[in-house]
Amino acid sequence: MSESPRRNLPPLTLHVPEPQFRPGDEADFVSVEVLAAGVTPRPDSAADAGTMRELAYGLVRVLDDDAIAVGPWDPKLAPDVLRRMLRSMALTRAFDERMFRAQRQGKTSFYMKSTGEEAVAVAATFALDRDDMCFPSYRQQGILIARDWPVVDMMNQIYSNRADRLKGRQLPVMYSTKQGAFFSISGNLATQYPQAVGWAMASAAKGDTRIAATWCGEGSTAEGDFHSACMFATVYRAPVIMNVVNNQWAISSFAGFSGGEATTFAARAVGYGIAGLRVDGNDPLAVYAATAWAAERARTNKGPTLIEHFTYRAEGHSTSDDPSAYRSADEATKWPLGDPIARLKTHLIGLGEWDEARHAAQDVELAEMVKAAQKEAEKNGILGHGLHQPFDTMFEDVFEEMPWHLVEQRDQMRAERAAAGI
Amino acid sequence: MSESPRRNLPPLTLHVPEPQFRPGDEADFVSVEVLAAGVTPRPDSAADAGTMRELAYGLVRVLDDDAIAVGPWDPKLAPDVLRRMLRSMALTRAFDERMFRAQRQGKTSFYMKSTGEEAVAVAATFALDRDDMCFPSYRQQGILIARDWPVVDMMNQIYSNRADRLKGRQLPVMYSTKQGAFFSISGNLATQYPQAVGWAMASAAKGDTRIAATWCGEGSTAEGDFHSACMFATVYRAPVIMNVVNNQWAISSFAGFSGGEATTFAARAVGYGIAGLRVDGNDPLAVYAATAWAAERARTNKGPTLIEHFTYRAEGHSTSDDPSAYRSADEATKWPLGDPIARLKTHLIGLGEWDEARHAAQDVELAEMVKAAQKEAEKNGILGHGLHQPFDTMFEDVFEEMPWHLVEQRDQMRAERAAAGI
Amino acid sequence: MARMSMIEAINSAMDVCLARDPDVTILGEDIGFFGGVFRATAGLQAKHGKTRVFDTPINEGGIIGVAVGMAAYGLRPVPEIQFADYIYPGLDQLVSEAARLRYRSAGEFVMPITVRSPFGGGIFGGQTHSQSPEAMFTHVAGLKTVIPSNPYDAKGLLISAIEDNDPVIFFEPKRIYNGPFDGHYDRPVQPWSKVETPEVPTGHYTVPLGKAAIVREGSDVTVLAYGTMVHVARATVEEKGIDAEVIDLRTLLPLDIVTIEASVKKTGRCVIVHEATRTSGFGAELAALVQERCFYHLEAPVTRVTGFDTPYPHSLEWAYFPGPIRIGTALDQVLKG
Amino acid sequence: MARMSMIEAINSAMDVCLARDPDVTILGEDIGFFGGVFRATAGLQAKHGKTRVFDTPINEGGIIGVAVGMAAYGLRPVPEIQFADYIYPGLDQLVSEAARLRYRSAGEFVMPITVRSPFGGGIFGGQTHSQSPEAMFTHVAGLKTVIPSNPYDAKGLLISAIEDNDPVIFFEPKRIYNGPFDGHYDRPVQPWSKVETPEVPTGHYTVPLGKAAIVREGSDVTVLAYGTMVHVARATVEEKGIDAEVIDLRTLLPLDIVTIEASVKKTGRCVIVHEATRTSGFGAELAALVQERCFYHLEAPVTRVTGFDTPYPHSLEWAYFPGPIRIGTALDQVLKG
Ligand SMILES: Cc1ncc(C[n+]2csc(CCOP(=O)(O)OP(=O)(O)O)c2C)c(N)n1
Ligand SMILES: Cc1ncc(C[n+]2csc(CCOP(=O)(O)OP(=O)(O)O)c2C)c(N)n1
Ligand SMILES: [Mg+2]
Ligand SMILES: [Mg+2]
Repeated sequence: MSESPRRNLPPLTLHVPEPQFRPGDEADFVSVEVLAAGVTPRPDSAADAGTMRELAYGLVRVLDDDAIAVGPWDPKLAPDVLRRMLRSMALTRAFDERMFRAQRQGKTSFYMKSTGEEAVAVAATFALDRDDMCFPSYRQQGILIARDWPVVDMMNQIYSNRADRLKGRQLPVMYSTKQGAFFSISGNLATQYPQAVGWAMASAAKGDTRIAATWCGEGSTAEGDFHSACMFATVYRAPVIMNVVNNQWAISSFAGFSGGEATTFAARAVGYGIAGLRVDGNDPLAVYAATAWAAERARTNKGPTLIEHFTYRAEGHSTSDDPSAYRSADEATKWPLGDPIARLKTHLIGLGEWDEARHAAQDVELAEMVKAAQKEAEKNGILGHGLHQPFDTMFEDVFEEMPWHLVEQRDQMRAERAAAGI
Repeated sequence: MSESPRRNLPPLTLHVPEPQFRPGDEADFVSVEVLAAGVTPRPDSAADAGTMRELAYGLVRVLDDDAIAVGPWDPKLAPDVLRRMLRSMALTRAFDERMFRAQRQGKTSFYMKSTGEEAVAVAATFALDRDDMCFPSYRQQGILIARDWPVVDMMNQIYSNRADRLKGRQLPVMYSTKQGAFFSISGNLATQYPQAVGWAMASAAKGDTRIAATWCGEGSTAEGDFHSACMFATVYRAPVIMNVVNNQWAISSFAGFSGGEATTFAARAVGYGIAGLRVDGNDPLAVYAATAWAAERARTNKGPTLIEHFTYRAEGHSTSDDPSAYRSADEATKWPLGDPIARLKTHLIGLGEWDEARHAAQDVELAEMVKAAQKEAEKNGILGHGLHQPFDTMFEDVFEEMPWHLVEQRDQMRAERAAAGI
Repeated sequence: MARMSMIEAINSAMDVCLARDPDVTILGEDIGFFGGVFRATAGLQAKHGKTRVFDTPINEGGIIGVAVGMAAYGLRPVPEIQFADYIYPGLDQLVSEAARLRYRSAGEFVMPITVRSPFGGGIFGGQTHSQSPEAMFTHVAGLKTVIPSNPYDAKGLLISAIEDNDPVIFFEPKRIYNGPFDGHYDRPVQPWSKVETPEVPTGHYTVPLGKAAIVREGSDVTVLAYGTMVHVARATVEEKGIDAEVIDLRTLLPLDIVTIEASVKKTGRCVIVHEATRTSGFGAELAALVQERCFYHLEAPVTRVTGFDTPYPHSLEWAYFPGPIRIGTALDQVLKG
Repeated sequence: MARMSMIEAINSAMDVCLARDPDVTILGEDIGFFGGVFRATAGLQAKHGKTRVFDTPINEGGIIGVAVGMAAYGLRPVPEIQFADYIYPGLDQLVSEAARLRYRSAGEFVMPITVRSPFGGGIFGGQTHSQSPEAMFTHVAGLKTVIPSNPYDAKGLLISAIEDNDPVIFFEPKRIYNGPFDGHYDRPVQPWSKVETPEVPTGHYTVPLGKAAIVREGSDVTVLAYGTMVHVARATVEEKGIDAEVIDLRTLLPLDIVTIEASVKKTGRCVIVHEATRTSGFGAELAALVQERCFYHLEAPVTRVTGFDTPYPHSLEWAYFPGPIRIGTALDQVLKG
């Protein structure tokens, strides 16, 4: 080893990332490099991951600044499909608004909006088959809505009421439906990632044709489970789409705390020899096209794809959060990639397939529909007001058969409640 | 979503990696692409990681096929340093031979050789300062030897005898010495990785000039801790060198099970925006040069470097392993990158600074030295033959102060042994 | 001296330690600029600087892992795990590394790490914001487990934990961050400032680890509790007019066995209360110890009142929670026994 | 019928399950071509194919995590964790996911996963090849914990575990893979083929989960043990000529409380033996339960003989191990009490 005395070097310093803007600052995203729509190339979906590393540093965009579809990634969807997509995104937003308010009114304990990120869930779902299995995080309610899952059922879950299929056991928004090919959402970040890979491995091992898709936030990519998923996905070439929703914030921590200062999140794929795409997450056509490309890849045994959706969390993290305490108030409005609903709307209008009046009417219709659903759901009860599941259900489903100690505990609870007259 | 019926696609298949050769096969590494010495460029150590991603797919080599130093990475070391390096590597090998035999003779429970990989530990240590903190795996005994740590002390640990500084508590080869700037080796793979990053972060936070270095096997890069380390290293630009010793095997699993089929291990660095080097691990000059470059980078606040050392585990995983059960017997001899000791020896001879006779004499001298040290160590006892640490030591160092329950348990043990007359 | 909430007291403990010892370093998710999702670290980054109080990636294994490395360097890290429910990914670094390094290195590498984490239920947090995993940690040799029940203790114990040269897991009962809780979820909550508790010194002081507190003397039955359940248990015995001795364990490991033993030998009866699931909860260890050491004094079986052996159910939280009815029933039974 | 070692019996169980159920899938580090570091899966890949028996990356969290996904698909995965000491990185997926999914999804997603892992000491394996972490798992609602003590049970219990529709952690006492162990480490070891134990059917059969076995009837004291310690305890009582009833728990959760209760009520005394560290070990739960349910029958405190509360010490293994002297002393004491 070098036996020279310690060289005359400057002292080391610890770099602690700092976001560009804090409360009071005027946000200005000039430093965010936004590649033009249409410039990022589209390789064949069968190409080797090693031949397309640059995609991780590109930005797949279809809608240009005038919301016109351009370039090789244009999925050329029929207007009818586009309108359905628009409707699903708008419904997602209306639903979010209503449920957020319900929480504020004390009707439930918790809610999480996906405002500004609707395309990431909705457009991706449109590019998947109905029975492809989704392993989402808590911010992809758009998947269920795109699959026409009844919003009343979602609300019952949010209210933990007596019609909640999950028996009031889960925190609001932690949906689960096997029939909807939508895996039980976990409170523990990123656990769904290796699960999705395992599901995809099973599908492959069985010679099935269904693939898996999973989502997590950019902050969650820091978890060990993210790495586990990438490892198993690359080793077994699992037919899975791994979506990283880079909405710039993880509660109060900006993306720099999950490695965003050093490179893109799509670049993670490069590290594992996985195909990686970086996509304008506020461009529904780009999200659709990237997902369809990755799905094709997966279905033809070409293995996994990691997609970074570059987007922005326009609202607070959850009803427990107050973003004005840590970020500039005008970031959302200054976000250079716009709003996914507005962009698709403009696109459809540009195609002559939509207009402002229809859009306004749809907004009203959706708001009414959500309101009606809410009324319906509230008939089944709201949280903490008595119309919950029977107490005995607490002891069910821990195991397939209830072991003696749970039987005893249940009986004890019954006896105690009876004795107390409640 | 697409409502088309399931398209007429071929069934999915699960890819399960398979190594090229199995017992009985004749190994032939033509498929291993070996870049020529000198061709991989050497960027400035201050350059941005994003400008040198291609290095992860190159191969830093200094010694060419004739063991002549060529190219930009030649560290141009003085012959004296080269001789010391050679000696440390040869001593490591002699030590391994002797201790392996001691285990076979029943003098201890376990041993792990580093045969064929001596450069990865020894040459790297030569490029670090004596007080740079090392967080090794179990296969870098070469670090201690390069730092002239007494081999008797290492043997005392291997024998768990009464002179073992670690009080017989650790499995053989799990060395630890604060004075030697060598962190306690863990049985749990890759745990040392985030620890090294944390140490480096602390050094940086304190304005120190010492850096950290850590090592793990290619198999261990699959662990979540590897990801944790890379995450924290990139976010805080920690002054740390992360060495991945790609010796092709993880017990019976070839590198394909840790992602080696899809890309290089150096590429992992690219995923995090970290500088990544891929190095001929059997070329001591290349290992030295890469480490010196990474150390310079770390010391000048340019952050972490991940170095893949491309090498081969020439012997079994440990004394508990029989590699003939799962790999071709002649892989080691067919390994295209040769043996690090032989290559450095030839290089020195080529320089006119060494000769066969001196080498043979050194081998004899080192064997004698190790033998003498062994004799010395065995005076302090071997495992399971009585000369262990006093029984009471078992209860020490669990906490700084022994709590009542450990006092009681110790007293109980004393009383029971006394009553039993043992 | 000041009236502080528990969260303020915890904040103050870290503030004091940061000021006194340049090696104290705070890290965790959202704990820097923002000051933590429960505001436990509010203001500390602004006051002590970004290299001493900083946010981390969302990776609990990494948080503990780098803390181990920092401790090996010589720092005194105080990592926060945002919710105890999320500690499992960090368990290996805590159990296999931090807790063992003094032993492994025969004293050369010591681990003065204090892992803080809010735990427990009663806030409608659902399965993953309500758990009480403390028993697992008490099973790990080399780790201390500390749980305060009021602002004064919280600050004094946390300072002791940070100053301790061994790893400590410091679970904070989030239900009582802002005010104590008597178990009657349907009654209005009193903030700490409105209740009769010792004022909290603004400066440095310690409450020693390993010492329980007798929060209520009594002679008919001993109640062992910690965290939130100290208040629920105390309120219950008072409402029922039972002459119970209520002991707040404060430290689970090392346990204050002397205080427990003396009390049970005096009362001859023992009820243990915790929120965690029953089977292999810390109540099991307490019951085992009490019957081992007070066997000939016991007039009734040592009895446990705990969370049921199910995941934490969101909507049925108050049926699950070991509240006044369940504790009261157990007390009645033990007193009859 | 055949004389099998425990490792052969375990191998046979997986072989039988793979053959009977196309959804059974085995995965783990080094378990494929090589057949596992203890040979538990030898020959299974060659027989059942690479997509049903395969090696994995060294990532225990991933192994359990993908098993959860596979189970969600409909497979019946049997992951191996190479040593129980390495299970911590996989704990979150086991505790927060596998164990909770039936509950979380109200029965829609079920997790028929059997995690196999060699555990326990007595092989000079040092700190990280000797641990007995079973207590932690028994604290987790939704998880079953099974530990066999002989080849017949190992196969029958493992088949039951694999066929069970809930997650099971199946700890294999590696000290007795090849032969039983009476605790006298200085005596030669008998292979299973040389000892009197029930022959193992080569085909399918089950030993039910949740049922203990009385391996020796007796009337003076009940000894509760599992895994290796069943043999050590039995040899000890026999050498000492104590009329003890020795119960092999076989399943820790759900526990066979009926058998335990009946025995202790008969003998009036109870000694619990396990290798794991004492504090909050499973012995604590057993002691708590026994005194809760048999209080008025007990003549002496329920007593635990366990590993000491230290990490597992390499060279002092036999002083640490709860061997015949320590068990004998405890028995003498309890019989006096
Ligand atoms: C294992 C774990 N650690 C911490 C948390 C607390 N937590 C909940 S959401 C969140 C931020 C996640 O951010 P990101 O992944 O970017 O997703 P986003 O909320 O932006 O959609 C944190 C830290 C958790 N739920 N699970
Ligand atoms: C967490 C953990 N999992 C599994 C093991 C068992 N194990 C010990 S060494 C080893 C292989 C490691 O291979 P690699 O990282 O390539 O290092 P090498 O032995 O080749 O130097 C395994 C699986 C362990 N020690 N720790
Ligand atoms: Mg985010
Ligand atoms: Mg290797």
